[in-house]
Amino acid sequence: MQEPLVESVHPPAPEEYLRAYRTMLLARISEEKYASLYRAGKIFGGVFIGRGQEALSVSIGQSLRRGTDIFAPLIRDQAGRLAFGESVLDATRTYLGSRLGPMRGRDGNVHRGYPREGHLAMISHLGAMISVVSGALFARRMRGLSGFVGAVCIGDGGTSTGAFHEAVNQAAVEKLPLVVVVANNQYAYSTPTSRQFACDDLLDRARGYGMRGHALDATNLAACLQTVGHAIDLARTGGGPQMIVATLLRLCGHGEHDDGNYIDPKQHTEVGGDCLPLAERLILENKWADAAEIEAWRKTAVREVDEAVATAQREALPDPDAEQWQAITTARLIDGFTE
Amino acid sequence: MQEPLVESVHPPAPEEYLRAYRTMLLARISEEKYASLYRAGKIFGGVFIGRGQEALSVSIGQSLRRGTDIFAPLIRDQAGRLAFGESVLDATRTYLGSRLGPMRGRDGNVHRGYPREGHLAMISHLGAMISVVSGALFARRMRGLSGFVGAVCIGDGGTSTGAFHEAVNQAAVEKLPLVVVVANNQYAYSTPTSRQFACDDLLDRARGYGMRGHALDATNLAACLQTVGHAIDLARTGGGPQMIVATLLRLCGHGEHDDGNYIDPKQHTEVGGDCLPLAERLILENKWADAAEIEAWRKTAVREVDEAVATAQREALPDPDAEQWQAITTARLIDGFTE
Amino acid sequence: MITYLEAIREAQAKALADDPRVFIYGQDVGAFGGAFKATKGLAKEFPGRVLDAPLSEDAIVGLAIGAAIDGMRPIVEMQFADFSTVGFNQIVNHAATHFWRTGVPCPITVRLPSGGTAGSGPFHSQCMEALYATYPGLIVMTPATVEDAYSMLLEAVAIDDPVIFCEHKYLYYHLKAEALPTEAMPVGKARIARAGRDLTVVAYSAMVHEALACAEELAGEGTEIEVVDLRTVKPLDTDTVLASVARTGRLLAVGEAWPWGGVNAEVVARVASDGFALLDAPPRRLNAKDTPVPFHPNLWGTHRPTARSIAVAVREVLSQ
Amino acid sequence: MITYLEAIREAQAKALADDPRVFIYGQDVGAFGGAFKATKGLAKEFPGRVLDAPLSEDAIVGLAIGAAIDGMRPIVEMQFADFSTVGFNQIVNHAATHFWRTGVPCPITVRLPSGGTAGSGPFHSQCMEALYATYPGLIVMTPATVEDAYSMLLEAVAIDDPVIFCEHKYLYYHLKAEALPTEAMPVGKARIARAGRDLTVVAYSAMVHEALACAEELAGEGTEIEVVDLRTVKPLDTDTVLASVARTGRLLAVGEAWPWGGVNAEVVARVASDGFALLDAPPRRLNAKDTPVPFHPNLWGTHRPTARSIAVAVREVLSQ
Ligand SMILES: Cc1ncc(C[n+]2csc(CCOP(=O)(O)OP(=O)(O)O)c2C)c(N)n1
Ligand SMILES: Cc1ncc(C[n+]2csc(CCOP(=O)(O)OP(=O)(O)O)c2C)c(N)n1
Ligand SMILES: [Mg+2]
Ligand SMILES: [Mg+2]
Repeated sequence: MQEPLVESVHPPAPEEYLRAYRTMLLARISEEKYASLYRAGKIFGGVFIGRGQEALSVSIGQSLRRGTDIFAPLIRDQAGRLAFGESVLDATRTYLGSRLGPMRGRDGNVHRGYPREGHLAMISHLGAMISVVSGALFARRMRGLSGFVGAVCIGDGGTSTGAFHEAVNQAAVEKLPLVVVVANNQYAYSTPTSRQFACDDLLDRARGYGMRGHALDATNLAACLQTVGHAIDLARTGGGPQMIVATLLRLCGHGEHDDGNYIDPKQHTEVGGDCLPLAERLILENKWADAAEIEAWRKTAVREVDEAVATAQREALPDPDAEQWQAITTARLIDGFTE
Repeated sequence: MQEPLVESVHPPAPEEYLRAYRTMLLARISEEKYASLYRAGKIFGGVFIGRGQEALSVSIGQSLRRGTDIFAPLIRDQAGRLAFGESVLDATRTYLGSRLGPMRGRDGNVHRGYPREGHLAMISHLGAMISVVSGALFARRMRGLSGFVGAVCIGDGGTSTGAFHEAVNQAAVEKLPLVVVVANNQYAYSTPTSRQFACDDLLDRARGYGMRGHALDATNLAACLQTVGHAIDLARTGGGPQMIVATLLRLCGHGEHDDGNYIDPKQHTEVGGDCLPLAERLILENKWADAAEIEAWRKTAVREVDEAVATAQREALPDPDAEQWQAITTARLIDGFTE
Repeated sequence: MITYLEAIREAQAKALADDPRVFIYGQDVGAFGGAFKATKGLAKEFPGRVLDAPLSEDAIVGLAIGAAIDGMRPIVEMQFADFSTVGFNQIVNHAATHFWRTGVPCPITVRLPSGGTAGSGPFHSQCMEALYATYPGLIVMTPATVEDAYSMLLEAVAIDDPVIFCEHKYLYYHLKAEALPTEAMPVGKARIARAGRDLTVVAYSAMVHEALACAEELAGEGTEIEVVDLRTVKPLDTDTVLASVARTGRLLAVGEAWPWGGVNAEVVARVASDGFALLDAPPRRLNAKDTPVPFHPNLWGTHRPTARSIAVAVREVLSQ
Repeated sequence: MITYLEAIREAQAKALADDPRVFIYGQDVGAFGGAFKATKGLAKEFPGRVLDAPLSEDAIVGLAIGAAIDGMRPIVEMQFADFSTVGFNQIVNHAATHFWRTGVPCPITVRLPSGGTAGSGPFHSQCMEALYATYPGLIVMTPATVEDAYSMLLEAVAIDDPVIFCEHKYLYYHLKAEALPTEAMPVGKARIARAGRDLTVVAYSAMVHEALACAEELAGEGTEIEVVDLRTVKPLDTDTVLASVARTGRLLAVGEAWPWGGVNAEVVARVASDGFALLDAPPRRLNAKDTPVPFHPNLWGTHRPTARSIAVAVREVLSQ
């Protein structure tokens, strides 16, 4: 086990950065759309968005390899999901309840997933996904595969769950190629970190598990790409499980039903940078693109989202009569009880 | 939060040391008795003993104040229980199923407790007692009391439970006067620490919770009395929760049904000192007592245990016909279902 | 007018005001007032007695248990009933067994925002009353009215045993009463929510209202069903149920929970055992379907029983 | 001669030998061979496939779920069924819902050493089958014979759904058979453990043997009871139960679990609903008492049903 890593940030390759930026843009725009559809009463269930968390999230999805790796996103990971290969259409279908969406109306919104593609479908109970990612990694190792890695997202609140502790400790014991990404966005719903934990730095926990820890300013896309990429590389090449503790502020309510008026304004000056305009500034400064190009990307993203919404809205909704009301797959063992 | 404490051990006051030693002796002798009764088929349920763990355990019980403090012992805390004021007779009654024992035959052996006296009755699920002790402390603080403290025992295995993590973190957030005593006796049943955690030192966890940590060689009674006493004092005087990580070896099987043949012999040389003869040696070296006195104490302890066994064996056993088969106290709300 | 949710808030305010041993502990229950606002304003009104907890259900319940053993009357709010699985062990193995094992009571109240609403999906919709009722040592309340939500919560806090208080999220805003009750039916007794001669529907929580809506509809066709509101599922008031079946000769047990086991099986089994001769037709059950609770309202509306599906089941029992 | 426990070991050995996707994970299951020796020698025979886990039930089940989703066939051993409360959330909310939500099966087998033995007390004696059977998405097996312990465990590992395998600790050493079976009854079908004309006792797991002992005793008095062994409690083979009740006209459901709800309530409710006309007397249930499982054998012997208390209940039903 080594000391927490504090890396000096040197900008990543422009293509990588621009790809990440465009995904962030798509995430932001799509989530703003879902939020407005929610306000219009067009979405059932809650809408939880990742505003301000896109740089961190995209870095995870983009550093992973679909087909090889496992990704367990949470509620604020629209950007990571898209970067890992989800289509905006499938995401949108889930929000709009299309029968063609991956969850077929059975589960909704942020609970979507594609387990066969390594994109797990979160359950709500926080902390529960970590050991499940470990299980998939364990399976792959047992089958003799190598070069794979898993990444799992958790919030500052989620670190207080017993499930988090059991799973992180287990991953360390098993030396699995797991990257645990803690997004410390200062709040768990309305609860500030002062009521969530009492340590000076969540990163101190890494040592207590025998894992390498990485600190990260999640408002900075370059830092995110570099640190997340590095941690994933370490895990992939036999470095064992890694823990990233990323600092940022949730730039929205807990969900779209919540105005977040309890957020301490001081937080905005201290950790509240918005990663999206910050990333844009770096692009312009480095002249990797000009304002016109960025505006064109934004328009493309808006169009893609609008098309996805239009398509999903035309699709059939779940039909209770066509639904297979059976929770197991072994047909002969379905309980004969019928009411 | 401060650095883990590594104190230089200076011997405690002789009276304190001798009192602790005599309790250790009583614990050792009574548990040897239970073990032999178990082998003779006279005890139902498992017998789990604290051989080698008496110095640590007694230091907890002796540093606490019955009537003021809370104590949640575990399966290897015969010494701590006795030091906290339990009678050998009540302990023995529980093992022998006497109806006059504190659990009245409803629960057995190590599960005994006297919650009204601050001596909690453990449930088997490891980790579960920690937050419960916190609750009692919380209650006392809310009622405006002060100067109280709670101590809770947990093993190396128990640190892997989600309950441990949630509760330790919670105690830190609430700044409760709680002392968490981790007895790292190298095994959880047959499982060595290498399959239990991957950190260099469990003490590293203290910092991750924002607690003060104390390392301790639990084969050394003087060190135990000093460090445990100090941690309890700190908690009592507003220092917040404390974590002690004590190193020792389980000098017996997991229970008396188990010969512990999986224990790595190397452990015996490395951490396997037996606290009881070690304590005796210090007494003799310091001339706090001579061999004859110690032998007299031993005889007294043997007599006390034999008397307790004889008494408990004469007492009535639980009687199903006299038993109140009701799990709630509000009589009018007992479920009318009768079969 | 006061809603079911407001009644829960008011009961907690009264409990806090009347008894210094009461405190509330749970995620976001403090200044924020809780995910559903069931503790709105209470942190301010009762400083230091309404506390935000970390995201740690096991430790939340554990702390409440320790405080209760030490003489307090904690109320725990689970953010959703579904998350109580994570605090399950402390509830069923610690709180529930404590009095029997040690003779020392453990008076905690665990509030579970329960049951389905449109779009809530598999993890924010569950009905967990039967899970807890199975365990010796727990009282399980399932209030269906504003009055019961208020008076039963007060009683839950007052009694010396651990209580699982299943409050239904669908009723939070939908259900309104003129005023808070000043008197209350005793806890442990079921209530005839509507009298009728043709068939007894036994229900609890939100399903009482589906049954009442069904009764209204069927009354138009000349069928008079009697609706029994169980109020508590443990203890379960077999006498009132049997007395009703004695009048009607027919039984339909309706519950929002899954079909295997649960309250409905218990009700039917009791009536079959103790009221066999009273039955003029086979007793029947109507439950949710045997799948997780679906997210989409199109599916959800079919998954759980409704006035309409109750009516179908009633007609079937009447035809036998 | 082979014991029930050895059959469980042999089934796991066969599963490991036949299918490279199988592995075993749990506390002390490796070199030590498990608290009950159900995995004795397997770590050595199948290197790297029988692994000791940390004291972390939630993560143990979670890891198994992830591996199962990824194509493996994990077997999880809980050290005692009672500790599965700590892994409860992963079982009921993750494993049980996964196929329905995503279409991807989650074939884990969770072995629960269940039920009471003398001196085991409140936390090492529990019967948790009903808890799991309530949840959609789980299969719950409760083998009562050496043959079933073997063949049903093989089937549990083979099928694509999550299985809760309730093996009874009381049967571990007590129950012996000549040899392992080469053929097996299909899983999901109940078995007539003893034929009789006067009354049907429905039982499962250890209670099958109490019922058989009772049948033996009553046969001496000229009463012939039929004993149905459910084998799985979810699915529950209503047809076989109904066919038996059709022959005898009388039903007594016997279970070691607590009285509120559970398998017995489900059995009685099904028979009352679907076989009402077959019953010549009210159906009855016999369960453990409604308290935690007592530690002392004097109390335990009265807490759970026995051949003797079953006989009392049988006579009561026959007298009606
Ligand atoms: C075990 C559990 N308890 C409670 C909840 C309800 N809940 C949903 S999100 C949330 C706050 C999560 O905070 P955090 O982990 O910091 O993530 P963030 O929302 O900030 O991204 C809570 C309490 C839950 N999902 N799971
Ligand atoms: C939650 C839970 N899982 C499993 C067990 C079974 N069990 C009882 S003692 C034990 C080992 C405990 O090891 P440790 O915590 O190191 O304490 P020690 O026995 O060494 O004192 C286990 C696994 C339990 N009691 N609780
Ligand atoms: Mg957060
Ligand atoms: Mg240990």
